Amino acid sequence: MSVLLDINSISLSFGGLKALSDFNLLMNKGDLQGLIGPNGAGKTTCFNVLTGVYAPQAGEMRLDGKLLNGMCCNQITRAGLARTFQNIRLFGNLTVLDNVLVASRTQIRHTMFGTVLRSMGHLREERALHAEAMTLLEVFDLAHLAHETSRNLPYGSQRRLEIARALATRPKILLLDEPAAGMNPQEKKLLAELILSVREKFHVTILLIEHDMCLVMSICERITVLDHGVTIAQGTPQEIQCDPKVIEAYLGKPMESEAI
Amino acid sequence: MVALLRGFYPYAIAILIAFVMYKVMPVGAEKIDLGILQINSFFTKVTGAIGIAIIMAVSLNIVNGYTGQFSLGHAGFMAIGAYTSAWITHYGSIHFFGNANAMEGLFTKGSALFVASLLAAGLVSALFGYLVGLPSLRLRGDYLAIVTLGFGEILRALLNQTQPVLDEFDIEEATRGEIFTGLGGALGFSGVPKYSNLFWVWSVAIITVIICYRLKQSIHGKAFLSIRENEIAAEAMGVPTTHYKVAAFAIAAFFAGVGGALFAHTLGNIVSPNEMNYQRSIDFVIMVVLGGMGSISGSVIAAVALTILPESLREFSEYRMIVYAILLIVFMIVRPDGIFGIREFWEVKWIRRLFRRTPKETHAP
Amino acid sequence: MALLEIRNLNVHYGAIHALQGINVTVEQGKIVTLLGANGAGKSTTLRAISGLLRQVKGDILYQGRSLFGRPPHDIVRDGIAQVPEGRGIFPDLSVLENLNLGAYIRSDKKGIEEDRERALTLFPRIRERLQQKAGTLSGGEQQMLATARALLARPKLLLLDEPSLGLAPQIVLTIFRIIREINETGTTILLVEQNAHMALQAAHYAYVLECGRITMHDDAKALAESDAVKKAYLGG
Amino acid sequence: MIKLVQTLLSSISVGSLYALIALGYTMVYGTLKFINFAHASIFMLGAWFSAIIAAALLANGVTGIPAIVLSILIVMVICTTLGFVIERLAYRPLRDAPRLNVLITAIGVALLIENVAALNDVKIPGTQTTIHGFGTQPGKMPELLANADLFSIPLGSGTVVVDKVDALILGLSICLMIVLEFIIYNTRLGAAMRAASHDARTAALMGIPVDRTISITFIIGTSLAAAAGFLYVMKYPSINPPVAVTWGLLGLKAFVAAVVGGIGNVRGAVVGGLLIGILEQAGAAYLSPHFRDVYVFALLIFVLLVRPTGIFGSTAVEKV
Amino acid sequence: MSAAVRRITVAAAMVAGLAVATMAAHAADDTIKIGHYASKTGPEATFGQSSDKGVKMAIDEANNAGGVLGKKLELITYDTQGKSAEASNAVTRLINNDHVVALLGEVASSLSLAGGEIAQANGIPMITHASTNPKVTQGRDMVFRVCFIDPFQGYAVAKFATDNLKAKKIAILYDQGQAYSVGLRKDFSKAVKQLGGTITTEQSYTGGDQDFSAQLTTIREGQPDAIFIPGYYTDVGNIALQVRKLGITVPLLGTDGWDSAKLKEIAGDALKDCYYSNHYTPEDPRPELQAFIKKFKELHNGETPDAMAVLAYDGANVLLDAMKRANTTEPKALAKAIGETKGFKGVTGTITLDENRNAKKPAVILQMKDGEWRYAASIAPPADEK
Repeated sequence: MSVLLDINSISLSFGGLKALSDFNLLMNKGDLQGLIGPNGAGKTTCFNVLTGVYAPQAGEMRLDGKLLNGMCCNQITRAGLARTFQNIRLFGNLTVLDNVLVASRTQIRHTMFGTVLRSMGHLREERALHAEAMTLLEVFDLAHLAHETSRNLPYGSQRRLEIARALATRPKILLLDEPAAGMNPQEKKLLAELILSVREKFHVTILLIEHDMCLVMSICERITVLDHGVTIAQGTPQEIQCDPKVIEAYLGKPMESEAI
Repeated sequence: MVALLRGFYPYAIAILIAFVMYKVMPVGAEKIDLGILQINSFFTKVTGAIGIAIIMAVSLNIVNGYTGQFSLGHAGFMAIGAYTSAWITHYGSIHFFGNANAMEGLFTKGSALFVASLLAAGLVSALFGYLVGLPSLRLRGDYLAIVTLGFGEILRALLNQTQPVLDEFDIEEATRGEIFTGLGGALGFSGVPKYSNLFWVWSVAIITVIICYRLKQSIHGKAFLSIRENEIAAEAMGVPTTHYKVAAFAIAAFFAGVGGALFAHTLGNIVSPNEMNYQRSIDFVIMVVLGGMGSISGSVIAAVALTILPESLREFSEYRMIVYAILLIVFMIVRPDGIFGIREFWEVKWIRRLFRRTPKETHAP
Repeated sequence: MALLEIRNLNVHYGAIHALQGINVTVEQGKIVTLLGANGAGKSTTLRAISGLLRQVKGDILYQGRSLFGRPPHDIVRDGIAQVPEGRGIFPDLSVLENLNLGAYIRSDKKGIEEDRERALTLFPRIRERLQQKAGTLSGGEQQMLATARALLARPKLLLLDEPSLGLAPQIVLTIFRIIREINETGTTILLVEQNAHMALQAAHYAYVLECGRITMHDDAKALAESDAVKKAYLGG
Repeated sequence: MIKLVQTLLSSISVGSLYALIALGYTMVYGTLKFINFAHASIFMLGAWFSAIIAAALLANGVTGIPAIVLSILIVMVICTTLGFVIERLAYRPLRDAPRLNVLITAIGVALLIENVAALNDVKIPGTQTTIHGFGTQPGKMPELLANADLFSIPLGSGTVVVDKVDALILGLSICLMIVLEFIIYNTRLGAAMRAASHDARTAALMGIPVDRTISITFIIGTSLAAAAGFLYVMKYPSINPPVAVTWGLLGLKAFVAAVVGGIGNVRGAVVGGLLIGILEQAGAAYLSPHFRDVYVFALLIFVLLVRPTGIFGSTAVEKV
Repeated sequence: MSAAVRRITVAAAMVAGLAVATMAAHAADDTIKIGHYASKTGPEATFGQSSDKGVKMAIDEANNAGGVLGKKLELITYDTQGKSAEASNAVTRLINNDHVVALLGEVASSLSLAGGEIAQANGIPMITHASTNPKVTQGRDMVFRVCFIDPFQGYAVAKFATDNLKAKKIAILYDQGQAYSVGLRKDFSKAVKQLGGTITTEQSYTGGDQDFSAQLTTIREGQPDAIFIPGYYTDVGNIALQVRKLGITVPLLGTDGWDSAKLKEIAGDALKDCYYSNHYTPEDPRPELQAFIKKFKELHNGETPDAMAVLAYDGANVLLDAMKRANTTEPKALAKAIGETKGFKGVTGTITLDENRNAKKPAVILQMKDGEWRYAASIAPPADEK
């Protein structure tokens, strides 16, 4: 087992508000970890720091030994870290296939001149990436919708497409931001299976933000719990479920009755 | 090798079509009698104007349609191309051939110079496009529109200050500075040799359309479109958005520059700073908006229609802008993506229904 | 008669079926709490009540009259004030201006004056900062300001969306104490909370939302003692 | 010395006009978040209507101060009504649309106003009605203030002239700005406007009728444009025809003033307007009059690149 | 790709069909067609509208007199909107669609340049009545004009200023965006220097500007004896008002761009004792002119014709005269006949075309006196001028 992602005491604050303090995370190749916490705990901020939207004020992030600090979003993605979004951000007017193709741009070597001249490189790469994209869609059960405008897809399919699109960048690590939000239990069950199979098929390491505890508890090997930007617990699902600090963070502290 | 040829073959067809147009369409007093219609050289002139409008609208679509930025300075790039090429052919002709008179015919000795000037026009314009595109990294939407507009106005003020165009007699005693700034000032660059004809205009127009279409269909093109759809997601999918945004400006400016060069060398056109103002830019914006932001065929159709209609409705020229204005407003409320939206017209469902074609998918490559 | 009655409320966000036919009854003079994990549809319910959502099916009856099809500012006039999630204070306006905006719908100067005094007595920390820009307040103070502001509308029904969000425990305690005080003056409260313990201690009865459905509905005490809530939050 | 003083005087006079126009831009941008290209067109209408109304008043024997007050009021009412109609028909349907669409609509509205105003007498076919546009000829604002010189000060070799119109512009501009400042910062309506511009949704929860508040903001901006149009033709009685590029250019420069001052900020618009006035006048007087527009647009590009929020603006962070 | 090509072809065919439907050409018949292009709309609309009146009058008169060469005349007028691209389209259409035998028009030099280029290429003679830029006829043997050219106009005003007004120090304020203005400024300043005067400063504005205080303040510093403003009347009104506001009392000098009733209306007293050079004055007692003015007033509600209308009338008549002399409408012969025009008694004066196809005519200087433009002097072309 080799360390793939090494996040070392990352901190970030907006104005006076500490959004993330001294955040540490280690992920080995092939891990499936969860990141949970109540609303406003700093989970999405953590993703945004990882993907280069915000620059951390302290700490280091390394992917496969390579320092990620100072890179901008697209460089980080090309370094092997792809994400999905809490509020779906598809390219709404593009077709399903095109959405995936945009992401596969990270693989192409030919320039725009090649495109304009239809060079060998262009033809070969475009063909290969088209085929690859279709395979990917097949896996996500979207192949029959390949030429549909992505905006018109049903919600569940849009969620799946986001994951497929992220995978098309050929990431080493996949960050999923609330993939189950808005899904019904049936869909959630399928999603859980899908996440597991994605890990198998594409050999990716997955970090998952999710509110649905059932889902997180059932598929994640390790869970990190954030509250107010502070890591309050790290461990296996069982450990987390019993951790009083976690329960307190979620359910609140029982009030002393005289306080009222 | 075969594949390489395949890449070129649409361009060859484009040049062939343009050549046929050039040969068939009448110039001067000739005309083609088709019974109800007599095609004469006025028809030819309008066809040329259409070609240039297509170049301008399709290229503007790369910025305003593909990447969803907003440029109101397209006429500025057109002016840069027009002046660059006019300068090269005018002074070049004097230098090489002794005079700057217009040359008839397709392959005259000046044609090589003309082609070189077209390329130079495109490149200089692209350079400016790159510079104007740089602010797009920090600005978006309406701020960018204002900057591009400001660029056009600055350009206009500067061009107004240039010196008179020198002819072969003046040039003997002129200094280098005078030759360099001899762009005609407010009167415009007059006396440009008239190399431009249907062959050149339509070769460039069709090639522009092919290039823009190929770009759009390719993965590079999807990267452009992804920026317009959702910039944050595009960035997260590894698309270097800044690179593409500036590239869009540079590519669009390249074609606008070439379009301007063709415009400058057309018989009866005067390149003057005051006619390259933002109102002309708005004309192109109208074409792109009505045709469909991101739709090449839409831009082409809009360019054709909006060039022909004012000619055929010359008596109603007072109302032309009123109609455009109302169309703009109504479209933005009812159909904000233009007639065809991001699609080409044969991809649009209601058109397909109209033609009752079997919905066969044709996807490049 | 119940003050507010939500009947078979359905909300769609595009393709998401966010609320799937929920029924909630808020009795006059009570604190009712709506519990549930993130994304369960709690805030959506509040937004539907205050008229911020358009694509809504079902019915919401307030004092026996339907609230549907009425613009938000009209609903406020009827006596429903909301403290939105994330507090929704206007950072560039001064604290006093923020407070006065709460009384936007009223024109009885004297009454407003009195209510402001009362609100400031409830939240003495706000009083010290009346002239400051609201954006410079701490999170807890902002929450207090937002609550005080809502009170200035003199609401019959106060909707509170996650008042404890992102606040230190000590301040949460204060806020909940004040919520009780507000209720004791006769204002009905619909409280949306993640902090189940706090909410259940404060409320009279509660609903638990899961994935857009009401899964539990009981007396607050009963729910506080059962394990079901924990399950709803933490799964397993 | 005399040149300096004179330049400064004209800078202030021109600058306060820019400021007045800029206020309208800044208000609309503050609440609706788009450049109201039609603002310059309303300004143009204000100018033209002023001339027509002033002429009508003079013909009926109303002169002097009453004529000024009356015509400015009537012009403001006309333009405000028009602004209301524009907002209702063109902008309100686009409240939730992308900003770019609104921007294009605004361009459309501007084109529409200009070109309709530029029509000559048009007979509507089938009826007896004729539409009288302003045509393509320059117009003339009748003189409302006789003996225009307020005072002149001998200075060195010449005299510095201050005339009544400049004083009127400055005075009225300051008045309008104070009124606006009062409305925005000291009234219920102003608080509602600021609230709606910051967060329309929460503002609605306060019981603020957001749509109406935005309309009122728009209308106030429009009335300022009308007032500016009136003052403008008082100063420059020869009025350019409606389609002249001048109007658009003037509007753009006023917008630049708003951006330089910090968009959405009333004080910023005033400072920006004065700054543009000084830049333009001093540039033309001391550098070269050829590049008057260049100075302004160069300043714009500089400001946008160095401090996109302008002098008084605050930064906004985009959420992911 | 081939599918796309096919579709594009189909689209092109559809579009071509549309074009065909909308641009059917006029059928030929047995009238003599004369084309006129003018800016009837756009910023210089007065010029076009006045020209239109003048040309129409000349053609109507000829038709009432039985036509020319036994045929009736047909006038076809197209609007140029003051844009060169529109002008060149209009001219191409007049020549190729409407088959006119000759062209009349434009006022603005840049538009005449555009139109002249096409007239020249198609071998159709063209007479511009009011474009004064020398470039318009340069190197184009099909393009003629019936007015004087800018170098002469600049000379005329300079001569008047130095001789009649005894002005030695003159400031210039010109429109940097108008070729007309830029050209005159050069010609004028050259002439002033030749005549022993000095130019204190050359300031510029852009057409449509409303505020000139910076330039005028600079001009005031130089304490000139007169200010030369070779601009269009649209801007001169504001300039004159601001000049007086700044306490400058020296006379303003202008050129034929000032010629519009609007100017007087706008600037009024500010123009007192100012001068401009023009092609004619309505005060000129010559009977042919007075007859023309009388008739013009009858036709247009008592409106006094401006220079554009008079020149347009002359231009059309020069063409008709040449047609009669050539006794054909064949373009080459017609052009030759136009070029040979000598001593033609036009209403603006006697017109003789020189070897550069320009008219040699005196310029009239008008002065604002008692609220009217009055004849002040007449400046003849210098004998040695080319």
